[in-house]
Amino acid sequence: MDKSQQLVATDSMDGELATLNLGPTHPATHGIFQNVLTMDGERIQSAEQTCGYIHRAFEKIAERRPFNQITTLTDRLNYCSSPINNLGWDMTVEKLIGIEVPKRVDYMRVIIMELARISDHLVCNCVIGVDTGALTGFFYLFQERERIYDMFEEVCGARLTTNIGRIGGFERDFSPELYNKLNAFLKEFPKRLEDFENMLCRNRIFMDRTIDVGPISAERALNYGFTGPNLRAAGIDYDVRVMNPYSSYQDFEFKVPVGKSGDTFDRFNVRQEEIHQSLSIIRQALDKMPAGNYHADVPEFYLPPKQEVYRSMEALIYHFKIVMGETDIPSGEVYHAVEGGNGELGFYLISDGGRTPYRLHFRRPCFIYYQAYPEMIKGSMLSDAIVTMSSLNVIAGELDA
Amino acid sequence: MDKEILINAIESKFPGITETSSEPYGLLTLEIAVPNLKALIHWLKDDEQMNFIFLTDICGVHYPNQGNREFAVVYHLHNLEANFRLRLKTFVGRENINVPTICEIYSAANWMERETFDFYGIIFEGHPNLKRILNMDEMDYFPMRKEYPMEDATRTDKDDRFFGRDGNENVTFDNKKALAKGNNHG
Amino acid sequence: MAEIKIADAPQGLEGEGFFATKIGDVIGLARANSVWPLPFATSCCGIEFMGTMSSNYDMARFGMERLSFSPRQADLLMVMGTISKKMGPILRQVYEQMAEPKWVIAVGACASSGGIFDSYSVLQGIDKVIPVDVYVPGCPPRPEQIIDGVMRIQDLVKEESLRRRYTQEYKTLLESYNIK
Amino acid sequence: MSILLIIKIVIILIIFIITLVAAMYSTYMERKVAAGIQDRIGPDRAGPWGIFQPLADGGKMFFKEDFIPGKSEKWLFILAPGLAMFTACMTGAIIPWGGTLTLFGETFNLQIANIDIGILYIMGFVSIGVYGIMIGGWASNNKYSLYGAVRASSQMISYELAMGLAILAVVMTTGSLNLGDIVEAQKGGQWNVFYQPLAFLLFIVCAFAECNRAPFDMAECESELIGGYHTEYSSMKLGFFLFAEYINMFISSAVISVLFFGGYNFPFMHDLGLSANAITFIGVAVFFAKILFFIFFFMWVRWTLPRFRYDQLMQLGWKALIPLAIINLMVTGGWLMFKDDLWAMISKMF
Amino acid sequence: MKSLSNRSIEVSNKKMTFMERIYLPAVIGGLFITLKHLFMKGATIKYPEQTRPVSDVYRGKHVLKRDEKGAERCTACGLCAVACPAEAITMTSAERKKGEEGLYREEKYATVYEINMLRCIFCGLCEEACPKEAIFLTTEIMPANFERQDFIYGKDRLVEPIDKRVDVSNRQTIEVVTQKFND
Repeated sequence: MDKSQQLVATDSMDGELATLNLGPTHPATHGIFQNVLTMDGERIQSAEQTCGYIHRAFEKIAERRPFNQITTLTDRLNYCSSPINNLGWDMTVEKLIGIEVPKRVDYMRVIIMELARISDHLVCNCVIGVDTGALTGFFYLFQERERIYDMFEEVCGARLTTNIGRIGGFERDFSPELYNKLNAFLKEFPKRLEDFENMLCRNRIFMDRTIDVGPISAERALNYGFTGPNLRAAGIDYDVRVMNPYSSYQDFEFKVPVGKSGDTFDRFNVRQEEIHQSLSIIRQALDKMPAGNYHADVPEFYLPPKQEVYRSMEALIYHFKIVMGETDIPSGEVYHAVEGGNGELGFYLISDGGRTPYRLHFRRPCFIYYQAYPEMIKGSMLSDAIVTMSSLNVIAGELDA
Repeated sequence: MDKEILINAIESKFPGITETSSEPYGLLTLEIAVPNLKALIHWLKDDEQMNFIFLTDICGVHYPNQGNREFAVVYHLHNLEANFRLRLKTFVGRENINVPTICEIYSAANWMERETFDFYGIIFEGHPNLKRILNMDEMDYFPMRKEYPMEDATRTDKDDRFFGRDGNENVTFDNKKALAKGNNHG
Repeated sequence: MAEIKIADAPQGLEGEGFFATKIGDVIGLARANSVWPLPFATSCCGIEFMGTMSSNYDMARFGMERLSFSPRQADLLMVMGTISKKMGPILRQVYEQMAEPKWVIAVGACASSGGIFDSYSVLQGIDKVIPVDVYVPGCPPRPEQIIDGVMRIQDLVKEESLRRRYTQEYKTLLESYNIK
Repeated sequence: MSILLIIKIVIILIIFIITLVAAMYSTYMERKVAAGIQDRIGPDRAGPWGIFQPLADGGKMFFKEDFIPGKSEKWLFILAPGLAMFTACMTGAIIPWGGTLTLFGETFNLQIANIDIGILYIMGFVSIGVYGIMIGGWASNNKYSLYGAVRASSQMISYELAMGLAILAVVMTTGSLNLGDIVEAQKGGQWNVFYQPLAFLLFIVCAFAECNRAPFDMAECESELIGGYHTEYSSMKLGFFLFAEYINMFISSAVISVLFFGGYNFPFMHDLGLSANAITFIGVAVFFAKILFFIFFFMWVRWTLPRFRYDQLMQLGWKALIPLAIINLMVTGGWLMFKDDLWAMISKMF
Repeated sequence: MKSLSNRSIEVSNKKMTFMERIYLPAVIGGLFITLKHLFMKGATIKYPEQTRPVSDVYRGKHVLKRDEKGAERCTACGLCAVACPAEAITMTSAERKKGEEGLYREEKYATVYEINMLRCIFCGLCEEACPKEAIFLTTEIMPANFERQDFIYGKDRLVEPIDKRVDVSNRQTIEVVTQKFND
């Protein structure tokens, strides 16, 4: 920063500051955040944020929907990595009810969640590339993202808003086709990723654009409630997967990448390394995939197999009860956190035993850390502000709930 | 750190502060009266032993039939090094709906408190910028309170006959249930 | 939105005449192949839009790779994602800023009708604030569906008379939305 | 005399049309190159392989509502795109497009105006070129436009210096400011790029900056400034701005070819035993091939590199390019001054 | 702060070597990568001329199935409507009359069955909720359209044509398919 300050007058000529309205329809704000910047030439003096432009009242809707329908809501929280939200929600309900899922389900979930994490980080890093002006990397990596979509589609039938999990396990087992796709992906994706890295990571233009841009110290980041890659970029290796392992994450060997100073370059690199770590986790999960059922044996909560519904009366009654949401849910309150694409995604669920949650609060990492943005961009240039925003990976659905 | 040490430390530092304590699903939950809340959280963060440096979450809950304990504010704190989570709860009534802000302690609390205010109208005293965050400034009610409907009145493509939508959710469900039950023998 | 389908002006002396009609056809064809979109991408559908732009689907084939984030230069407003009531006025403002001729496509359930978000804060379909030409169902739609929607727009553009923007019907349509 | 006049007018018209068509199809080429680099297809639905795409864009733009923002400076707003287009087209006048042609007994150059200070003329018009952008950005009364305009003007001014100094080295080796002479001096594969590689590198970097092309597209960089200086422009005014950009690129490629790659010269051109006119025609074709390559290079770079930041761009211009250009100039000067002595010394030593 | 996970690695190297400082090697490297891609085969699928294969379980447009004899399977139980998070399904039921056995499989049937496709989020919960093998999602994608009311799909567009049956066996479990085979 000090270097560039030599070139730009630090005090404005006549004390006149401009107000610049960044967003909500600015290309870099993805149409949903507004930042009113006070500018001194190209330098940002202060920023004021407005959000809520796509507030959709998730929490209110969740109070009126039975547990299984809430999965469709969680899809749309962080839509870059919907499966993590879906499965996180399912695990929360399982925790509330006290369902033990088979090891196989855990491993299947790990594979799906890590794929989702890769797709999330891909979007973020591609967008950093796009916002620094290197569009081509976006096109290379989005082809790989399509393959992840194909795999999701193979499991659940949809690409983005997956609705992938069920309380107690999966809707169906992994198909052989999926394993083919997964193996092909594991083989070819690293090469593409390498292309992308070679184009950007050590290119001085890119490094100049990102190093010391939008930094945040570890202490401030913690105080601001940062989690996930953004916190790790600041040097703190907090990862829910390690600290409070869920879904058998304790069975896997992986490293937690950290950065030095929490700037854009660190965030980029941490995400990039996490992609590699996720790949390694997927490989391990594939190697160690245990035999067993793809869902827990909980007839009160997991829909009976269709062939029985069509025939047997008992199964039909269960089926009706589950779909109508008439099964007994224990009352109580539970907090469950998973490591989402952007950090600790928490579900705070209060149940009063009814068919819908009494209160469901989502701890949305984006919402919490985005408030640090004005502090991070103060004194930097307009271009920095944009790169910082994309490297924070603020997902609108998660921000505004 | 474990549960006993924590409770004892709190007891010795702030005697009688804990109204109730429980541990639903392995997460220690303490109920604290409003006046003591801020001092306690401050101490929990700054004390080297306690070291709750991370504020995970703040949210509100509405219990319409609880008189002067109608609204709850729930705090989730996290001691990262010991990996210990703590839930604090405090209750306020509709008349005296003030809770002290903890913005100075955790910067993260700023927006979380604004969100809680936006949803429930809980006033965080001393908050630097307590205004709506997600909803429009013009909104004249607090939408997450249980008495307000979820739906938007402007939806036109829904046939109310099928959903029994007179602002009463239960009718919907009963209608459908009746519809479904009649064919159970199928 | 019944007003969208407007018959061509009657041909004859006062009408567009033979020559003008031919020009109209050619320009319609040109317009159809050069629809510059303004992506108003707020949520999930925006990611699928990125997918549509990307190599596997390549929206550039339709002459659409130049995204114009400036409303002045855009021909097609693609509304992708939930539009809340807070966002509604902004969407409308963007629409008003666009230069004629302009078309609107509502991509996905949220933009078209609110989708699952039947809640106090969400606009139940953007056609409450701006006129919509084409709706694309899906939540989010596959890139194929988005392309399909774009091709419907192209059909519309090709057929549209050059004078449509001056017709009474069009003015009535805009007036019904209180625009201008 | 009248034949010469007619032929000049014909040449002017041909060059004007070629420039426009080249600019038009540069947009097409840009799309196709980008698509190729990005594993895509690019426009393919407007005519076979999408070749009517530029026509479609143009046709659309002509019939788009011409919007003038309410609070803008109306006349300047209208003037700006015209100025940008005008200056862009004017530069083509002194490019030697080919050698001499003998028709109807008259011999003439394939150049509109062979002026002795051709290089200064180019520099002059390039400097005026920024006025279009600046005026347009300022007149729009939009902050983003203004940022774009300010960035563009300071960038142009900074990079002109390095560009001028880089050209100076070439001028010193050739000893002429006349573009025709510079091309003639590079006959027989004696291309300047071999003698002045550093000057070439500096020049091409500056050319990118002068054309507002990535990685120096500060003035419009859409992820930051939406459209930069042309944010408020619609219809054919926008078309003029975009057109001017591509014409600039075309002319820059031509200038690069002229200054460093021998213009219409090609190796062994006089050993083939062809008639003078035939050589001229081949020369023109070769020249266009060179231009085409550089246009491609412009695009290739654009779709590969990230963009500089405004202050880094300035830093590069003032702290790296200008010193390098001066060093290059001094070394060139020293070499020209003492090369005879040096040769003498070397030959004495052995 | 001490390490929380004991397995962290630092991944940020901000020191530039001389070669990295002079821009050119990285620039040329990047140019070669993009050039390589210029000569690679593209990834584009030319929709609508070509279509990309979708998975067997893709959740697209709905279909109301008929049974083997051509009678509508739907019994208007309303479970799909209850299960729909978007409340996009509406139906009215009626008792089957004598002589209509060939038309409707169960004693009750839906006289009106409408799905608002603009509301629908294609989550597949209706398919999952159906106890009668009546409603399925298909791999056919939903087309775009001009008018809002065109998206209310009634029975005319949902029920499979009797001469053009829709095969959904790929989205059913093997058990269901074999069961039917044994019938």
